Amino acid sequence: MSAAGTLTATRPRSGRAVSFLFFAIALALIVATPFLPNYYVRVINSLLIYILLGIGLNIVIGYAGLLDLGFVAFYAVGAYSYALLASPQLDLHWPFLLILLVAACLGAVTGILLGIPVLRLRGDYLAIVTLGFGEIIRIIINNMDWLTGGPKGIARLDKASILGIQVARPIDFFWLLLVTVLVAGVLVWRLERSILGKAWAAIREDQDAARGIGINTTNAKLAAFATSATIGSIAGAIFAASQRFVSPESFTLQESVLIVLMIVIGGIGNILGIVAGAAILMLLPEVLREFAEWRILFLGLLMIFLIIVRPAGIVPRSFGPDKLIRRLFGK
Amino acid sequence: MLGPNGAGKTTLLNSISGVARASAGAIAFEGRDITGMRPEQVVRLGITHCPEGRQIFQRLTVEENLVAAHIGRAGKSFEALRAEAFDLFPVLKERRNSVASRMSGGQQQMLAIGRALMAEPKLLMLDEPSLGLAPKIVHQIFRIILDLSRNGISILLVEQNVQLALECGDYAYLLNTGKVKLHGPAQEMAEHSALSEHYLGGASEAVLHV
Amino acid sequence: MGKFTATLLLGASLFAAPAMAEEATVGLSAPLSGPQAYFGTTWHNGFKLYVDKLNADGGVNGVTIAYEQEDDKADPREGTLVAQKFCDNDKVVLGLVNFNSGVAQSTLPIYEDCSLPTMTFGSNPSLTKQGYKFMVRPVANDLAGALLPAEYALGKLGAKTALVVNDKQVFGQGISEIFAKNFEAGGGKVLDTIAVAPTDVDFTAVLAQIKPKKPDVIYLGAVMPQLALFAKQMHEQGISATLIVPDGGYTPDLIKQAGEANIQGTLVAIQVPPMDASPAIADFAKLYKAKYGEEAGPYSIYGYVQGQILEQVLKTTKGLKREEINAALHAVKVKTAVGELEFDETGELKVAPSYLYKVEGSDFHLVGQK
Amino acid sequence: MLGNLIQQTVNALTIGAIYALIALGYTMVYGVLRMINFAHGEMFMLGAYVAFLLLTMLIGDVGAAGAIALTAAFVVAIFVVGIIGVGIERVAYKPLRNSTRLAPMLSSLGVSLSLVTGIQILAGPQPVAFPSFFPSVRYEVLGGTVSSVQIGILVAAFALMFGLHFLVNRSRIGIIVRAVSESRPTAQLLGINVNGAISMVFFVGPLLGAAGGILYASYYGIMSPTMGAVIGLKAFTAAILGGIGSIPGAMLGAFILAFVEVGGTALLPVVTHGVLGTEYRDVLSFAILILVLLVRPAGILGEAVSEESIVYKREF
Amino acid sequence: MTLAFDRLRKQYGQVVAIDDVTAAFAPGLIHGVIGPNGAGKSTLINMTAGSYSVSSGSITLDGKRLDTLKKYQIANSGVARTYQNIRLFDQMTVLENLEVCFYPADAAGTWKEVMWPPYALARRESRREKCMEILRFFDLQGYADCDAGSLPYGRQRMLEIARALVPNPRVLLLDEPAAGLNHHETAELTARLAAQRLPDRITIIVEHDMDLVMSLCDNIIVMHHGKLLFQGTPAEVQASPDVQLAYLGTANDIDDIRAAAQDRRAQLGIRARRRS
Repeated sequence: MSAAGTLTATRPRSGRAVSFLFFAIALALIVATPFLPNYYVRVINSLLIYILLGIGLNIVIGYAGLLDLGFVAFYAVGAYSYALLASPQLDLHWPFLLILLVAACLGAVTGILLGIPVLRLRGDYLAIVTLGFGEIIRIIINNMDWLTGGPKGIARLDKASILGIQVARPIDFFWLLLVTVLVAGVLVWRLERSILGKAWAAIREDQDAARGIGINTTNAKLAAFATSATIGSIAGAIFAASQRFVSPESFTLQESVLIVLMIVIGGIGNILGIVAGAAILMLLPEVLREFAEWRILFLGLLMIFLIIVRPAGIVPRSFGPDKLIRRLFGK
Repeated sequence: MLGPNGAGKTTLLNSISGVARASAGAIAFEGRDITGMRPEQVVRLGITHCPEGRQIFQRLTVEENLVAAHIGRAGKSFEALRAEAFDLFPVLKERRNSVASRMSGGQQQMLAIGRALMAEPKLLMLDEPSLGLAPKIVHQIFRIILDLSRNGISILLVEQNVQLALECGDYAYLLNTGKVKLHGPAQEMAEHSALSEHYLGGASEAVLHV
Repeated sequence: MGKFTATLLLGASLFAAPAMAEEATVGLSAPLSGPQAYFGTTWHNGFKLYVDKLNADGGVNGVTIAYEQEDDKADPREGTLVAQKFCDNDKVVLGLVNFNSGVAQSTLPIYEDCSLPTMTFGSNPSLTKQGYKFMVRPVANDLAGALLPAEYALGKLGAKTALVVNDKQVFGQGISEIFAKNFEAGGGKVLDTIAVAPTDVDFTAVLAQIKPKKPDVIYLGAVMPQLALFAKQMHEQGISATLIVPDGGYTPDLIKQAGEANIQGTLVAIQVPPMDASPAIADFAKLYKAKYGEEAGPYSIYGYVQGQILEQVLKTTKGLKREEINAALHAVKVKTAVGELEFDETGELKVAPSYLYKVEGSDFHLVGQK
Repeated sequence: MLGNLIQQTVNALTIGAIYALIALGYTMVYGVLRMINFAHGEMFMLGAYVAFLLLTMLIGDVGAAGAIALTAAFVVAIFVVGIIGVGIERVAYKPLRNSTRLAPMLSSLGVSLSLVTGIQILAGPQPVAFPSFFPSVRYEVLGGTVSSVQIGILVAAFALMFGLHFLVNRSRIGIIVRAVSESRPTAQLLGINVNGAISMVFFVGPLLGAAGGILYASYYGIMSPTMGAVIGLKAFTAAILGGIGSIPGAMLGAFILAFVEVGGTALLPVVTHGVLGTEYRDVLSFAILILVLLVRPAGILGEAVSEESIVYKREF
Repeated sequence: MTLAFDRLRKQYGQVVAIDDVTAAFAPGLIHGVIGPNGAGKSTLINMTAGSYSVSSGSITLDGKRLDTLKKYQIANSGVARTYQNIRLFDQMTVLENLEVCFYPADAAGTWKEVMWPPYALARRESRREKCMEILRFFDLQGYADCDAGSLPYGRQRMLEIARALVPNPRVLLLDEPAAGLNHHETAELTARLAAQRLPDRITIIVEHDMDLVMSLCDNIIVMHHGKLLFQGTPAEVQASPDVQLAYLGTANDIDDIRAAAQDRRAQLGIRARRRS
């Protein structure tokens, strides 16, 4: 606890340099992406999807302090929403935006349904039960062949189009994802600063004391589960539309663990941290592609190293977007 | 050592036993500087801390609690020390194989003291041994403390039960808000009016001379 | 570290040596790490073996062949990234891709979008039914792979009843469904279909369910090491039905891991001819061992055959543009180590060879072919 | 019918015994450090690989290893893995002992990833055949088939569990470990070597896990670098089901899970008239886990700690 | 219209922590609860606030049962508390610790806050203003942006009381507010609590610091072994022989021990003298 406390005191000068660097890299990437070969665009898209997932999961883990290892279930709900509503599977071909809406609602509903039974549990027990839910959803998808195609998955998904504009090339998805990530990021950040966000923080810090000041912790936690699931589900729908093929293989436990790792390595409870964590865990393996298995070994060792050196993450919780903005433009 | 809750008594004991670290100053025992020593080193020197709230290992049996405190010690054999403890607290012998959590508060306190004795202390620090016990039991515990002292163990007693503490003790310190407010021979302290004020807020001196 | 240096040197050599003659680059994608790495690498090795030989002889009509090998980890997401990488690289004119049908499902649309012709290895029948114009499959699909064993069981073994077990994966489930269909079409009776989890190692509970049903044959649609585990436990639980497994079992590991005594009589269906089937294949086996220091993997011969197809394509193509290569690929008719191959309009082999082996002692013996 | 019942019971006992050996490691580490050691499944895997390596060095041809060589390799290997476990604790977890609760857990994920990949690089990713301790002899018991290997595994696993029971409940080391797990500060106050006790736990846990790994590899005849992942998750589930931190709980949880799995395979298709096949077995296991936790939030034998009696500050 | 305990009882297994306590607390007064350690004072507070369940008997506020409500509902019925071991939200700022108390009132407007920045700004401003006012009252305004966990101990105590006052509670339960405070801080606390005495507020203080209790409280309850031993004004309490006994033990006990102690001194040859 004290380790996290000392990290809050970032020295302003280096902080400013870091802020500029961070901002410059992000801006350069955004500007340069349209001119990059499609392969790089796809890598960046995949990065953006993970950032979106991280933003969603962070609400539950980082803000409300509940360890959820079954997040991938919501991702799957979104992906299969698109796959079922825009493919020859059920011969439905709904418009993309409508499906996005349906996926968001379905995500929220599953979030609440899964949340209700598990919220009495704490810490490790919550972790294993959410993990169990994630696995249950994956197994059910894998076995309901008549609906989901089972292990074969669903292929030949429709090309997405938004208000008549087709979204099919990697670069189209880049813009779609960029906008989604920015909108989700801003909304979630505002949510964190709202009164509900404060209540989440109180629950995370001391659940009993939070009840003592009149917070209905069950409702607040359900709200966290629902928002987090909504974002996960939206990410899933976009993923399905860009991949144009879904199968249960994409929604394994490892995927959930990867997202948790991203959040923790980057800086728990902080949107900027998620970006940093995603960048390390997604880009590094791509850069080191040549080294086949050695890259995974390296990643494992790097993980241990980073956690020991910075147990509270690369970007401290206190260095949020508001601070970034203040450092960049402020006094 | 007397004083209200939060006066810093437990912190002081913790600094002596090495669980907490003193920010400044020095602690000496038998002429030796023990400041900053690790708890196991302090125990080896002959200082044992019997913590507030007893803190016995609830899931261990009586005998196991005693064993846990003896492991790794030089000196007398476990059997000999155990026999001494059982002499002092016959009830422990009766219940040696029962799980500690099943025992009453008084028995647990006896176990806590018995456990502390396994390290053959020269100085025994007792933190509020009367906490939450019925007067009769408290009485019993204090007689045992006196017996221990008679056997040559120095006792540092932290206590809220002022009257008993002063009757038993030879020298007393009154701590409040982290500072020694008063100190002196126990009997002189008992007559000091400031002391009664600390406990009953301006009560008459007569209170202490029932 | 050695690998790192090698990469640096490779990079340097690419800069140092300007392309003298024409060069055609082939993109290779398969699982090179993880549990399926063995299949991916040995398959690619077969291809490299032939291509290196071609290059050493001065290429095909002056065109040398380069290859770029990437790891798709048997993961659809990695597969799409690799696919895009090949698409972006204008030098790549042909893909030799995707061992797994699941990965191929998500990469084929990408190859289609950038008009990159591929020789796809995924054997799920549905791949060729989606109208892709830039793919061919130089290997028998599961329809063929599961027909021969069904006929053999009904005809040669005189089996009346079968029990089908699958691992609920794309390949295992698909091929076992086809077996069941063929078996019933031939007059047999499928007693039950049981699914196991792809991560299962203990089949004793399932086998205890199967035992009282007393099937004549058991068809197991799964991959290694489950095939070996199942065979071993089946024998230990005292079930005497004949076990039939698909191509994943055509490896010495099957016999080693199951234990020789536990696997006798097991039938393995695969598209690969025996290594002594023809002088050409025996030749290949010798070359492979000489180059890589180990026996050829189960699919190495197909890598080799794909090299032969490529040679023919380069001989007949009008140019090295992707479209031109694609046209030549679809029109190819070539005599290879496994016989004469040509593709129909969907990219499927017109005649797909398939073989059936029986485990006898510590070896596989050919008992049927089609 | 009876034969089938006996058969399935023996099958479940065998699986349960292996689960239990691994679950014990999770539960012991949790009991002392309140930490989930995700790398524990890899101790299981390392056990098999170290034993294999020893056999290779000992007699060259592993396939021909006899019972004596195997037993020797078994004993040495589990001790080696125990020492590896202690080393890992020192390097990857000890620096994080006063950090957030999530940190050592994720560090253990890193350890797990590194170990699996390390073995994949060193020994190759594909499964390898592992020799059997004794020739597989089948006995027919009232219509059920029981193999000598199953009996061997049961005997070995129960011997180890009995050994652990003795170590924890009868030995002085056990008393120290239990004292430390109940209250680290008090143990420190009494002069108990807390680091030593923690090392002990990280020695015994991996040792049992490794033993489970060797028995498993020998029972199924193969080992692979990823064998720890699936079985580790199951054993962890078992430990939670029984009440993590409780040693009898881990064993009970392991056997319950094994019986649920076997029972699920046998009964699911029958009970649901074929609507849900054996493929839903894991759904059943998790559903039972969730139901148990809803009734007993700390597992079957776990001590339910009321929130009011312990101040729960932030967990990460 | 009061807070009332009716034959309240709390039992853990065999141990009876609170035994048939009946009492009523009138608004406008400050009530002190004193007694030796382990007498059940904190248990009373914890039961009132809903942290502990009630074994039997009832707690009512203005005729409404509290003990059947959930903890957060009790808080929202106007009961605020502090804890014996300070329980702040350590990694939230001082201001946020107070702001979050508006959650029960403002939760419904969360989405409007997220979607409509001007509304959020207005709400935040109004919350901050109210909180700053309370902070100023406790002289904590300078710490507003510090993490609560980083404050000195004495300030944390004050902050916890400040947090309890944010919803303007009907019932204020203070569990040893002066524990660990120095003399100066205790005096400061006494003054602040005296200023928070409102006509319709019921304040209950569990405390060991007799100066504070005797000077601040209008009515004092003395607990002993889970039972209500005595109730009265500070003067009455100080004069009560029962209370003196509870705190200081009976004459007989003491005599016994005294004899043993003298026996020991005699044996060891110690005279009560000043040590060098």
